[in-house]
This record gives sequence, C-alpha cells and structure tokens, in this order.
Amino acid sequence: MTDTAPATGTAPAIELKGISKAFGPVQANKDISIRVMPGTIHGIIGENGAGKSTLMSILYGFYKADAGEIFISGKKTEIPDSQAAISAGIGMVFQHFKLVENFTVLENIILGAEDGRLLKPSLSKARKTLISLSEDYGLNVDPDALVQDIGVGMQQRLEILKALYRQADILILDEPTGVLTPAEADQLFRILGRLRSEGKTIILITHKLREIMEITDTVSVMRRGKMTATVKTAETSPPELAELMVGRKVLLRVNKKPATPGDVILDVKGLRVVDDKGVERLRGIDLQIRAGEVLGLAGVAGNGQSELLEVLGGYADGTGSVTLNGTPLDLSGKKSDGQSRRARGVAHVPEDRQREGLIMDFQAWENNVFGYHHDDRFNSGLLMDHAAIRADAEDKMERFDVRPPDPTLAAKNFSGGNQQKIVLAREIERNPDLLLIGQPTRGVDIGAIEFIHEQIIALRDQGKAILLVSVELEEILALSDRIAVMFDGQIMGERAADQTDEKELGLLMAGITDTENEHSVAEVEANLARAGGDASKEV
Amino acid sequence: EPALIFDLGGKFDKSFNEAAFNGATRWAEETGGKFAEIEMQSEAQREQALRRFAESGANPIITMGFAMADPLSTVAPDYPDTKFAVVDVNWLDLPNVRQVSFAEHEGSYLVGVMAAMASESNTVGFVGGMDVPLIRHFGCGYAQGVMATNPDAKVIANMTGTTPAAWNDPVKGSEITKAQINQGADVVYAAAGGTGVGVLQTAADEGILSIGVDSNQNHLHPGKVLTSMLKRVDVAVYDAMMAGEDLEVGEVVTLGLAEEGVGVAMDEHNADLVTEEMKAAVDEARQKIIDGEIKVVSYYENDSCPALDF
Amino acid sequence: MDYITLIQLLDSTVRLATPLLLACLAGLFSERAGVFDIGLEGKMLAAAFFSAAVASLTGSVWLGLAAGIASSLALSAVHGLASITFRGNQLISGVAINFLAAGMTVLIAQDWFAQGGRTPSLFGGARFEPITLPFAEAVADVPFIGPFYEELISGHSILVYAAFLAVPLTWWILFRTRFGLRLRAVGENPAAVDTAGVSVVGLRYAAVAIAGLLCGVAGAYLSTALQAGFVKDMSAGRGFIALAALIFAKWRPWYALWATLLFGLFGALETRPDVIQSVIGIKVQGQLLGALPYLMTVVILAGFVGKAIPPRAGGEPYVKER
Amino acid sequence: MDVMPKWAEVILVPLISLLLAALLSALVILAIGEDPIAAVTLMVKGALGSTYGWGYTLYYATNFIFTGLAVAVAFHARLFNIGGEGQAMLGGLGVAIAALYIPWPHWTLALIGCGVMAGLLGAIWAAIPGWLQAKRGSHVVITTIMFNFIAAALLNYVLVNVMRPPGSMDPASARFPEAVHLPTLHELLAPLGIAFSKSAPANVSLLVATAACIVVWLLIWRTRLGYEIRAYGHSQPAAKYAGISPVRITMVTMIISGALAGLMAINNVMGESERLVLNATEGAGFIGIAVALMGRSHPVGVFFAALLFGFLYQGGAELALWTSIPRELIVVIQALVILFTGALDNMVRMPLERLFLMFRRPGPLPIPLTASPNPAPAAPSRRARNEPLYPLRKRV
Ligand SMILES: Nc1ncnc2c1ncn2[C@@H]1O[C@H](COP(=O)(O)OP(=O)(O)OP(=O)(O)O)[C@@H](O)[C@H]1O
Ligand SMILES: Nc1ncnc2c1ncn2[C@@H]1O[C@H](COP(=O)(O)OP(=O)(O)OP(=O)(O)O)[C@@H](O)[C@H]1O
Ligand SMILES: [Mg+2]
Ligand SMILES: [Mg+2]
Repeated sequence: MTDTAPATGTAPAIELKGISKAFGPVQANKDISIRVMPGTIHGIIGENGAGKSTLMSILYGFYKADAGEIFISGKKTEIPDSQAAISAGIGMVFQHFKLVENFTVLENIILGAEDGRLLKPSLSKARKTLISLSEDYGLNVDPDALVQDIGVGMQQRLEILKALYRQADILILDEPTGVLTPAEADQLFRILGRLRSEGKTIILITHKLREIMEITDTVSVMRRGKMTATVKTAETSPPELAELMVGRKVLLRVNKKPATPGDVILDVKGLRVVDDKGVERLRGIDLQIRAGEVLGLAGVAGNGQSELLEVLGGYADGTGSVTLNGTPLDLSGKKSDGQSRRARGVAHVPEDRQREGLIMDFQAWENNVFGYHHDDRFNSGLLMDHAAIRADAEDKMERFDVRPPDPTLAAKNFSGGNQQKIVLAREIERNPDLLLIGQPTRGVDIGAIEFIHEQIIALRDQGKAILLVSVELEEILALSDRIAVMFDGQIMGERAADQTDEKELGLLMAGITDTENEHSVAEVEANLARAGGDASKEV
Repeated sequence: EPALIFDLGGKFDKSFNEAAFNGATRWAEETGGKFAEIEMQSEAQREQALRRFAESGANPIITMGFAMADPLSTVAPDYPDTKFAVVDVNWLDLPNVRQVSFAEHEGSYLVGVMAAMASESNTVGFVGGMDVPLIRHFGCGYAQGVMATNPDAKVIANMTGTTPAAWNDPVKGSEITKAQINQGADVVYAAAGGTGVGVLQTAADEGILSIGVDSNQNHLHPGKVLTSMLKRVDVAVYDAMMAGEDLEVGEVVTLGLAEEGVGVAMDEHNADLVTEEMKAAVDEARQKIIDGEIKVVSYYENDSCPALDF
Repeated sequence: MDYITLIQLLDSTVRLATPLLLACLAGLFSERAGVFDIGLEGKMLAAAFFSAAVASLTGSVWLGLAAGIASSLALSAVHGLASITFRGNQLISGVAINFLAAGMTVLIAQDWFAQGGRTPSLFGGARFEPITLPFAEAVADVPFIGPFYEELISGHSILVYAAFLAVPLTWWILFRTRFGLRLRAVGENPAAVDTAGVSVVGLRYAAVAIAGLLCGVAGAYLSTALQAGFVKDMSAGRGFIALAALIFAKWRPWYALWATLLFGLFGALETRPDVIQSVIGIKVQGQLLGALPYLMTVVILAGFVGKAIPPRAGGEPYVKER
Repeated sequence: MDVMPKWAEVILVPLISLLLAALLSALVILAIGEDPIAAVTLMVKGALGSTYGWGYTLYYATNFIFTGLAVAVAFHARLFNIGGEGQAMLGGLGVAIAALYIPWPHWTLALIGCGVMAGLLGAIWAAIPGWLQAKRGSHVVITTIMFNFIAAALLNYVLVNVMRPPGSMDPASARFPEAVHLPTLHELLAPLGIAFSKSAPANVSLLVATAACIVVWLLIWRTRLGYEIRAYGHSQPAAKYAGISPVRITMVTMIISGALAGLMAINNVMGESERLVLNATEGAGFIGIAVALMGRSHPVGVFFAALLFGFLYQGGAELALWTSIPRELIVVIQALVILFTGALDNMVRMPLERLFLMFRRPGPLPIPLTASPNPAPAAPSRRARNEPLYPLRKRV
C-alpha cells in the first residue's frame, strides 16, 4: 500500500488494521487495512455492496467488527458504539440519513448531545452554535423547520452540522451527493475544502469519479469486501479507477446516435396539480414528447418533477389536458390509476425504487410483474401462473444482467444498482409507447450506470418516447435530446441538448430565464434556496 | 361417587355455584365421601363433562344452571342407569333426571318488602349482572315486593353489561351503585355475581343498605347488609348427594317459600337492621304467598314484568 | 338534568377515567418509544391482584401499591425481554402477558387465600381512602362552585390526583426533557438515536418500565381505591379501552386525558339511563344502553378524529444486522 | 439464504420453544402442589389418546382455524382485525336465522345456506370498520374492539328479546331442526369403517375449515387479489404506484377476514350446540389472534397453531375433570406457550443460529453484485441458484 502521508512523521488520523466483518454468511469486509492522514480528503470507491458502508459503519461504532484494530491519531481505540466514536472525534453522515423526521432541525442537532437534563438550555445553546456554524461554513438551515418538511439537501447539511456540533475532527460522508443537485454538490465540496483547510480529516464514499478527481487527496478502491488499491488522486485517472473498481474497462461516456423524432406521443397542455395540503405543485405545464426522443427534465428536487411523473403515471390527480397517441388520458377519477396507465402503454420507473418501484420483501420474480400482475401472460384462469412469471423473470434478469441472477432472492437483498435493473427490466420490456423514468442511476455504481444508460438509449432508438427526470445534470445532458427545466411548478425553458450547458441549465433551475446576462452567485443561491426550501416532497 | 358440574361462573362465584359447592362440601364432611367436580370453561364442555362423568360411573351427577338443560336432554337418554339432577331447570321430560328449580321471584319479593320498609327515601335499587332473563326474573320479583309494600316507591334497575365480563366487574357495580345512590336509592339489591362484591362494598362505604343474593352474604359487611335472598342450592345439592343412588328422578321439584328453598337471611349480622315490623311484614307476605293470596308474577310467564320495565 | 346531577356524572366520569388514563399514559410511554403494548390489561390485572393481596396481608395499602407496581414491572420486564432483547413480536408478547396475568392472579390468589381467586376484603389502612381537600366542607354550600369543589374536585383517592398530575408530568417529560426527546426519537427512528451514541435498548427498557409503573398504579387503584379487594378478571377489558383511547389521542398526553375522560363519561352515562332519558327524551332500551359507549366512540372517531399516525418505528424491533 | 436449514427453522425452533414452555408450566404445576408429569400425561391422553379426545381437540381447533385465518388474512394487508369475536357472534346470528327460518331439505344445502349467512353477517361486521378505516381513517384496531362490544349487545338483545322461545329461561334460540344437523366425524367416518367417538362434537366443519386453509393459501399466494393484498401490506406507496386501490384492498380484505370469522359459526353454533347461545364464541376470536401470530399468518402455520390450542383446550378440560387443578392453570400454560413459541422464539433461534454458523465458516462474497469481468456468465447463475449466499429469511 502506498504511504500517502503528506509529511512523514505525523501519525495517521485514522488507521484501520485487518478489519473483518461478516453478516451471517456474508463476508462484507475482509482483512481491510487503510490509513488516512490528517487534513486530507480520502475517497473510497467501489461497486454496490463492496463493503464501503460497512467499513465506515464499523469505524463509527455502528457495527462491531469481527476482527481488526482501529487507531485514531496513532492511538489504539476501542469503538464499541457510536458514543465512543463521537468521543474520538468521529462524525458520520450515513448514506441513508439518520434523522428523526418529525423533529425540528434543532432537536435533531442536540439529540444525544444535549447539555443537561432539560431541553431548553440545550436548544438555545444549539441555536447559537448552529447560527455561527451556519455562518462559518455557509451551511444554511432553518433551525425550526421539521425535517420531514425540508429537502434532502438541507437534510444533508443538517447531518454535517450534527457532526460539527459534536466537534468532529474526522468526518465520514457516505455517498453524500447521491441526492444532491450539482449546485448543492458544489456547495458541499466548498465546505469540505474549507474543513480540510482547517485540518479536519474527511473520508468520502462516492460512485462519482468526477468528484473523486475533483476533491480527494487519496483514494481507496474496494471490491467484494476487500481493499484492492489505494492511490494518490493526482497519480490516477478516472478510467483507471473505473477499471480497478469494476475489474474491466468501463465506458464513461454515453454513445448515442442523433435522434430521429417521429410523431407526437405525449402532449401535455396546462397541467395543474394541487397536493393534499392545498399547495399548487404544478402550475400549468406544457410539453410534448415525440417518438424516438428523450426529453430530459432538469430541476432542483421538489420543483414539481415528481408530481409530473405521478400524474402521468396515474397515481395523482390533476387538471388540464394530456393526450397519449392523440387520445386523452384521464387525469382524475376512475381511469387514472397505475393499471389503466399501463394498459395505455405508459411505463414508469419511479424515482424511489425502494419505496415505490419494488416491494422490498417480495422476491425478484414477484417484483417482476409488479403493476403488470393482471396481464394475461402471467395468469391462467383465476390463479397467477407462477411458472410463467418465474420464467419471464429469469429471462429478464439474464438479459439485464442482474446480479445475482436469482429470481427467488428478495428485492431487499439486491444492491441498489441491481434493484434498479429489476425495475428497468420490468418497465422497458413491456415495450411501452412512453417511458417515464425518474432518477435512473441514483446511488448506482458506474458499472451499472453504463448499462442503464445503454438501455435507455436503446429504447429511444426503438422509437419510444422517454421522459427522463434526474437531478444529475450530467446525466440529463448525456441522455437527452431536448431538455426542459422546471422551477416552482413551471417549465422555465426548453433547450436542445447539444445547444446548452450546465451553466445555462443551472440558471434556469434557479428560475432565472434571461440566461444571456451575468448573474451574481448570491442571486442564484437566493433563488435556489427558495426552490429548495419548499422541496418537501422529494425523497 | 357423585359428581358436581358447576356453571361458567365457577365454584367461587360467591353466590349460585358457591352455594352448590358448599352443599357438596357439607355432604363430604359429614359422610366422609368424595365427589368429582368440574368448572365449565366453555359451552362445548357441558356435554363433555356429562358424558365423561357418566362413563366414569359417577352417580348421581348434579349439574348447575339452565344452560345444562339442552346438553342434558341429549346426554341423559344415553345413560339410562345414571341419575342426574339439574338445578334451575324445570321444563325437561327425562325419566332419569331430577329437575330442581327455585322460585327466586318469591324470595326476591320478600327482600323487596324489606327494602321498601328500610328505605327512607322511597327509592331502592337493583343491580343485575349480565342482562339475561334469569336476572330479570330476580329483579321482577323484587320490584313487585317493593311496590306492594310502598306503591309510591321507585325502583331503579341497572344491568352491568351484555357480556360474561358483567359478572366480574365490581368497579362497574360500584359505579352503578353510586349512580343509584345519587338518584336517591338507599337500599340496593345485587344479583350480579362477582360484580355484586363491588355493589355491597360501595353500599357499605356510602352508608346505605344492600341486599345479597343466593348465599348468605350478610357477614360481608356486618350491620350494612340488610339481608340476603337465599336460594338454597346448597340444600338441593346436599340432599341429592345424601340420596345418592336412591335419588328420585323423573320429577320436577320447585322449591319455593313453602319448601324453604328460597328465603331471607336473618342472622346476627343484620339483627340490628331488621325491625319487628319488618319481620312481621315478611312473615305475613311469606304466608300469603304460600297460601296463594299473593301471586308473585314470574318474569318468565310472559317475558315481562308488571312492576318493572327492563 | 340539573347541576348537581351533572356534577355527579362528572364525578363518576373522573373515577372511571382514572384507571384508563393511567393505562393510557403507560401505553403512551411504551409506544412513543416504539414498543407496542397490548399487555396493558394484563399488567393492570396483575397489579390489582398483588396490591390487594399484599395490602391484605400487611394491612398497609402503600406496601400493596409497591407490590402492585413491582408485579406490573415484572411483566414489563418480560415484555422487554421478548420485544427488545430478543426482538420478538410485540403483539404476541402482549397477548401472552394478558393470558399470563389472567391465569396467574387466580392461581396465586387461590393458593394464598383459598377464596376462589379473590382476596379478602380490605379495610382500614389497607385501602386508599378518599381525600377531602381543604375547605371542601366549608364551601360545600356555596352555590355553583361549592358542589363543584366539594363533589367533583375533592373526595377522590390520592391515586386519582396522581393520575391527573401524571398528564402534565408526562407532557413535560416527553417534550421538555432530554430523556423525553430521546424517548420520542427512539420510537420514530431508533437508528438516529443509535448513531447519536445513545442506547436504543436502554431507552426502550426505560419506557417499558415506566409503562409498568403506571399500569401498576392503575391496577392498585382498581383493587385498593375503587374496590376493597381483588376479584378475578376485574380489569374487565379496561386495558383495551385504554389502548383505544391511546390511538384516539394520537399518542399525545393531553389528548389522552380528554380521550379517557370521554370514555369515562360514556361509562358514567351508561349507569345513568335517567339522565340520558331526560336529555334525549326517550327511554333507551337496555342493551342499546350497554352498547352506547362503543357506538359513540365509533361515531366520534369516524366523524371528528382524522387519521392517527403511530410512532414510525412502532411495533418493529430494532434490528441492525440481519 | 438462511443461516439455518429449513428443518431447523420450521421444526427445531418451535419444538425447543414448546419444551421451554412445558418446562415452565411444569414448574407452575409443582408450585401449586400438583404432579406435573401426571398432569401432562392426563392432558395428552385426554386430548390425543382416544378418538373421543381427538374429537374435542379437533372441534376446538376448527374454531381457531377460522378465527386464526381471519386475523391472518387481515394481517397480510397490515390490518389488525381484533374484531374476530364480534364477527363470529354475528356469524352465529346468521346461522341461527338461516337454520331456524328456512326449511332446509338436507344438511348439505343447509351447510351452504347457513355458511353463506354466517360469512355474510361476519363480513358486514368487518366491512363497517374496514370502510371507516379506508374512508375516514378511523383506526381499525379501535373500531373492531368497539364492534366486539356492540356485537355482544346486539346478540344479547336478539337472544333475550327476539329469538328466545317464549318462557324459556335460557337466553338462547330454539334448537335447530333435525334437517340442519351436521354430520359429526363419527357419522362421516362410519361408512368408511373407521370407528370414531360418537359423542365428540367435531363435525364436517373441520373439513370446511381445512378447505378454508387451502382456499386462503391459494388466495394469498396464488391469486392477483392476494398478490395485491400482500403488496399493499408491505408498502402502501408502492401499491399506489402499481395502481392498487387502498380503499378496495382495505374493504375486500376486511370483508374476507370477517367472513372467515363469521364462518366459525358453522362449527360451534350449527355443528355443536345446534342452537344459538349467548356465549357461543367464548373468546375464540381472541385466541385467533394468538393463533395467527403464532402461525406467522400462513394457513399451514395457522392450522397447526389451531391444533395446538385445540389440544390445550381439550387437555385442559380433562385436567379440570379429573384433578382439582384450577382451570386457570390452563390459561397460564396457554400464556407460556404463546410467550415462548411466539414472542421469545428468538431466544431459541439466536443461539441455534450461532451454532449452525460455527459449522459453516463464512466465505468471501462469491457473487459480484454488479458487472463482472466476464459479461456473459451463464454458469454462475446456475450455481447461485443452488447455493445462494444472501440473507433471505422472510420476516413476518
Ligand atoms: N446490516 C446488514 N446485515 C446483513 N448484511 C449486510 C448488512 N449491511 C450490509 N450487508 C452486506 O454486506 C455487504 C456490503 O454492504 P455495504 O453496505 O457495506 O456495501 P457498499 O459498498 O456500501 O455498497 P453501496 O455502494 O451499495 O452503498 C452487502 O453485500 C450486504 O450483503
Ligand atoms: N440489513 C441488511 N440485510 C441484508 N442486506 C443488506 C442490509 N442492508 C443492506 N444490505 C445489502 O447491502 C448491499 C448494499 O446496501 P446499501 O444499503 O449500502 O445499498 P443500497 O442503498 O441498497 O444501494 P445503493 O447504494 O446503490 O443505493 C445491498 O445488497 C443491500 O441489499
Ligand atoms: Mg453503501
Ligand atoms: Mg448504496
């Protein structure tokens, strides 16, 4: 292993030696050793299920290692629980946030770090600290908002603040940007840079090689429970990392031919949606998608993209007019449910695969017909035809390269990337006229991303209409033929994908339409905060 | 060896079943004999217990409660050599069954008379357990006694509930008693099994008089229980066990005032409460009922009560 | 209905609501911490028995109360063991506890007292006597406020006052203390508590123990304050009604007070058909009267109470590693 | 994949749990001064030692199968139906109405007719709470508890004021006519030359109950409706995405659940007492909760759990007959069985799992979770199916 200490002589901030961890029969970590020098940002990459989260959870005292030692600043430290980790100056932002949804931001901050038995003093102290921390780092949060009402971006800032409030010197971030917009991600990286300059040590798990290259000093690669390499970032390249990670060469760019759009498949006019709190979520949407093209819908989470998908997918009501292949779609009432939409040739890959796209406790083959279980192919008479469903599932899993290709495995036992493939296989293979697809690669490793992107383009090339919603601008730019940007329930503008760039889209996402002129950062951020502030529905 | 089958309330219900148990115990103590027994836990066990005891050679088999009538009518013919006795049943036609029923309405009438005389507020209460005809039967006789003695009196009647839990809810019994006291009652008659414990307790606590049921409950709160309506189930059971294999079957025995099957409890615990006039009135009423001069209407006659509306 | 009748009705309401309130708050602590508890009934019953039994044996109601609480705590420990330590099914555990209490109380009662599953009647110092508050006698004749104070406010057992004080106390603990914050958090997202360095198991046990304590008081109230002794099955389904009240109250302390008072009022009304008759003008048929509290609950629930969202982690054991 | 082989999970764990419960029960019996071995022998002989004992055991089990299935079906939609008791009471009312007021030519027709009425009334009694839950958000746990009490009052009214033959002391309906008499196991088995006790109440309803197990199994695991019920139970947002109507599933599930509970009446009311008595259900609705939980909401599990409780009931009755052990002992034994097999099962499972794991050293992750170097892996897929290495234990 390369010694990456910036100055020889200083003890590493963190040193793990021979860490092993098994979950029942699954060996998640095997004899892992790693050193992280103080004041550096250390990246960890690896496929889904490689054991990254597990390793970090051990460092944070969430799991107990079966074997191995932990040294903090050169001192051997026992970390039996998170309390010990916190005392050792470690803070962690988990992949799935550990927040209490119906508590306020402030309550979440002090939970477990209260001073004294009464809340009042703790809360007022936390408020003061929070304000100064927010100012110092630009981590802007509303102390009195309920967590369930704030967007994921703010939730993440809250998680970081939690660690800082506990005066962490070592900060672990597990896939922090998976749910962030590019702007939010940039902001996060500014903060991380700032923390590093203050001498804090940061471990960053991510699937995005761009981020690794941009901000880390060193990077470790994990594969199937083992640490396969640790290199200086400056001495490596994305293709090399990708290969280390997946074990083969990965295409990091989407190869696609120009689109050949056909007839209008989806025509949306004046679509409005009011949510159950009475807030108008969509305020008159007009858009068209033709056969054989991908319309990318960009926007900060919570600006109406989810609602648009839901209405088109048939499980939220709306007003206005939507026609599919020239025939109107019912927007409220009897014929607007998931089943009737599917009958009309609308397929839908939902944004949240675990919450909506899959029944996590169902086996893969059962999930394979989820939403299509009334299909004649899968039924014989009164009963479902399990053999047919299973055969179909096996077939799909093989073609979509789902690992492991075991249809009897429960959905929850697949990694995120493979879960996504199961959903995609189900929806794409129905040969729909229109595919609605939300956050296709969120939290998915690069090997799987490559595959998923290929599938989407292949579908387009078969002449299908695709509506792609993603918070990843890179993804939108790579896959779309046209890009529409949503802000506050409206479409701010539409651009041809090859005639725009991240900067212009970023401005549109902040609700600024005159993209020709210069705009101050403050102006953009103010607008973004407005958009993010009521982003309560997302995730 | 005789066998005794208790009804669902269990042998320690402080009233009906317990009286049977006491009678059997007395028999056992006096004769040194032993008897088999079972407390019903479910409806299906009724027939089961009858058969099992019959097959084991128990004789006679004494069973408690009207609910045994139906199972008995299917089981008894299968065991012609076994003698059965059933308490609280009088409508079967079986050669090997002795049916014993009590004129509870007559006994209740007498306690009604006493209640009416003891009451200063002209308001008396009745607390029933689960709302079943038998309990209405008790309440009906009581109300007739009260009204005959004091036509201006008011009888407040409450049932505790509609589920078997109503037999074991002293807290509710207590609350009902308080509610009756609030409405002016100063004597309350409890025919409510375990719930009655709460009624008598509250009456004692609140300084009003109460009336027990089935067994003599005067001793529970000496000086505070006016009397108890005795239903001499113990005697019926004791007699049946004494008769043993010679038990006379095929007949229906109704034990009323004349037979001293029902009556009022007079002992040292309530001696101070019972005035001479009361005694005289009770004796007179008893005699008149025996002589047929007073006819106490049974609730069963046409499923309604002339003196009380349920 | 005149004023004094109203006062009497409310007085009865208070008595009937007290055990419900205590059990409801017990359930509130437990469920707020994510441990469902349908064993309230059993714990109450066990406590009712042991407090009456020990009070009868020692002549001291306070010792009785302590014994009642101890027995309820023991059942809580069983519940904790099953649902926290061994991550078993919380509903099954609750069902088992109800059966266990129903059987054991009678068995032990029979073994100790041989009175058919009953304890001897309690008297004197073995019972909680009503407390007359200061000036109650003096103000009794003052119109309006007098009866209110003398009849309704004064004259309850100390446990009633304790139960009513438990409401603000519960509120204060839950929403104003560190313990309360953590307890609520562990019922919503135990992982958040765990990663904050606080013991999930410890918190849940604490909550379950508090539930045991409150059920213990509720049981003792039944047998040593409302009654003077134990009768088998004397909790008579109150634990389930408390559970219904808890959902009704949406797991909130003040709402719990109102919900249990409402149930108490229904119970009180059932004992006063004359009042119902005078209010609605017709005599209510007997069995209908008995069903009225439950019918009213359904109507109110359907008409006025929206969706009740239970604590998010409720009913699920906290499993980190599968 | 499970750490333990299936036989250990399905047989060993419950068996050890049962033994623990038995051990503790024995201690309780000792504590009250009786002989536990004699008691257990008596129970086993009394419940399983003769066709007579079996007849009662199966009779009780039949009741519990119906109520257990009722609770189990609702559980699959994450609805906690505590109202089995009330629904079974209403079912009894349905049977009584059909049996008394319709002249049935033959028991087979009567069974169908009465069964339909029982199911119908039970279903109605569950549908109202179901509707209130679906439309008004009223928690089904409260409403079904309330409906139990209301059912008791209703039944009391009907029996005391309406159906009771005039002058009868017993708050019960008249006896059903001979034509609706259901054949008992004795009558059913006699033509086959099998001698079965004449006096035991187990009857043809047992077959209906068994059939109900199969139908429920088919419904839950083989039909689209069952698929939707389970999906809805696992994840409401996902169900919504798939176009599964929450209102419909809630209503349909509660109706099926209520109908099953109501159907119990063909056993206890029509088969056993042959008239409607006030206390007909005697808590079977509540036992059904324990049965469903212990049977892990699976019809096969429910069937065996019901048998276990049938055994406890009948064995307990024998104990009560021949010893002076108080009947509450049986309640205690039931409690211990529920506790150890239902709630403390992990106490047995955890050490067992560790034991099994010791004999199987954990290997490295054998299957890459994403793309691997050789992109067309036909072989590993087969291998994976035979020796899966992922935690698969179904949680209920
Ligand atoms: N709590 C757990 N219980 C049992 N097994 C687990 C648990 N968490 C993880 N595993 C197993 O450990 C392996 C490593 O998982 P881990 O979450 O560390 O992967 P990861 O590298 O973080 O993946 P991803 O990129 O998807 O976040 C997984 O394959 C999984 O089978
Ligand atoms: N408690 C658990 N028990 C079993 N397997 C688990 C558990 N938690 C996670 N896993 C498995 O660990 C792997 C990675 O888990 P993790 O939660 O880190 O990723 P994910 O969120 O599912 O995927 P992604 O990171 O792509 O979003 C998956 O195979 C997942 O199914
Ligand atoms: Mg991870
Ligand atoms: Mg992940």
